Amino acid sequence: MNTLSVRTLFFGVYAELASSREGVAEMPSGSTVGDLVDTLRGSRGLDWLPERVVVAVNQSYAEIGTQLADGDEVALIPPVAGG
Amino acid sequence: MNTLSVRTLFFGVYAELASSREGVAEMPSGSTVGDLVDTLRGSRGLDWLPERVVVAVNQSYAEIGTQLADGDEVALIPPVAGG
Amino acid sequence: MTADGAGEVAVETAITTESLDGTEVFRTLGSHADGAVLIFQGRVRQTNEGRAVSSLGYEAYGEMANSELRAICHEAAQKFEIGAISSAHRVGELALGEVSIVVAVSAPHRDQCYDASRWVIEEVKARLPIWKHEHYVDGESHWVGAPDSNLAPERSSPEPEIR
Amino acid sequence: MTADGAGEVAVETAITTESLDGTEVFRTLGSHADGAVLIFQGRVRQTNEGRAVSSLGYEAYGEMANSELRAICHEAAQKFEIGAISSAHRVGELALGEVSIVVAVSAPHRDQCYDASRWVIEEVKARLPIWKHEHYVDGESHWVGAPDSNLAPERSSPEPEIR
Repeated sequence: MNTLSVRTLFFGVYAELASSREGVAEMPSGSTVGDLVDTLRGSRGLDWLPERVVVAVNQSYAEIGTQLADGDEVALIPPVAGG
Repeated sequence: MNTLSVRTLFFGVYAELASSREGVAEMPSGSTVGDLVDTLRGSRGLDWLPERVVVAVNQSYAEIGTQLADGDEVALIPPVAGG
Repeated sequence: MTADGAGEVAVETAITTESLDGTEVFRTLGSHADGAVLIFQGRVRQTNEGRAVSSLGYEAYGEMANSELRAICHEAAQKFEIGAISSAHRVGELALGEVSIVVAVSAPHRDQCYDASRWVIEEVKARLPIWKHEHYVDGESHWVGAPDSNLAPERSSPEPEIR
Repeated sequence: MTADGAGEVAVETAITTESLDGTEVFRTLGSHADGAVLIFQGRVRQTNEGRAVSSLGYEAYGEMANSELRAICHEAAQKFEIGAISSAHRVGELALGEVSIVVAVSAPHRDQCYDASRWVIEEVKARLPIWKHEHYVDGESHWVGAPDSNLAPERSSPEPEIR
């Protein structure tokens, strides 16, 4: 296939800023986490995303270069404040 | 008065070695903790007392040179093991 | 609760909406090989960075938060000589004084018990995907750690321009 | 319990024959100014220095032990930024797994909470006039820390000379 589809999740302040907790993004096959973040930042109006955004793929922290696969769950993780 | 009388207390292994938990010692006025310990060690058969014995007078740790007063409560403190 | 063993170390974790205090854990944690038990509670404080807090909301990325918490506990079990570890994080709305996190560790000796407990708390604060929404007595609210406080969208009103 | 204040720090101590666990303290310790609570339990371990322990007896110089414990807690209240401190030491005969000591500290921040808790335990072990009589599975017993183990009078039998 030429595209892949991932589920995007927003939490905390990101969910408020995005006015959304969840979405779906279609990306070209071979896209990385970084590609997805750039796409979200540019074309979806999420220009407030910080330069170094923390991302989890399928519930594990991922690098910006991690390749995405169709069906991945990609969460944008604002600065954590548990404890 | 020429003598003073103190109450002596023994705990833990000291009580077992002394076969006693409590006693009374008469000492010359002006005696120190060290004088009392020497007397106990020599004349009362408590020769097993270690060279540096820890002593509390009236429920506070005392120095070997602390002067005794009539009516003091003097406890011989074996190595502590609380906690 | 998610319970399993890391080697011989009993590990239990939870992300929960129910109130926490750790007292149940006190009675069941550890074995006769453990001479030390340490329970840490984090509680909602009435002030944070000088502002009067009225309550807190914790939001978690639930499944990931629990798997991270389990990973932290398993790592602690490998780094430290401990016998058992149990940790739970509360989510939802919490009033002042309520317990947000419990970290309970038992170990043969106290040194390792303190070190493991301390390490787990620091890892939790660095890694657990949980976010804290502070509500202030003055009516404002704020996502703690949000990259720029101007981004916080729930300011109830702009600062008054005229006094 | 002996309760009083060190400045604004609530201090409670006890030397007690009753069983301890610290769970009551968890519910009452600290104020809304304290974001961290730490409870340390010392428990009777099944082994000590390689010997299998069957039970322990703790003997205290009762009045002095409590006044020393209070002194330690008050010193902790001066050395560390804490909100409240409560400590109790058990005396009498204890079975394996029973709690011998509880040290509970609350503080605005966790650093001071851990540091104070740790400091109190070390001071207790160094200063509290309490003695521990260990009973071993092999029938012997020993006062822990007795200056020379040959002095321990309760050895049930001499070492066998011939095998």
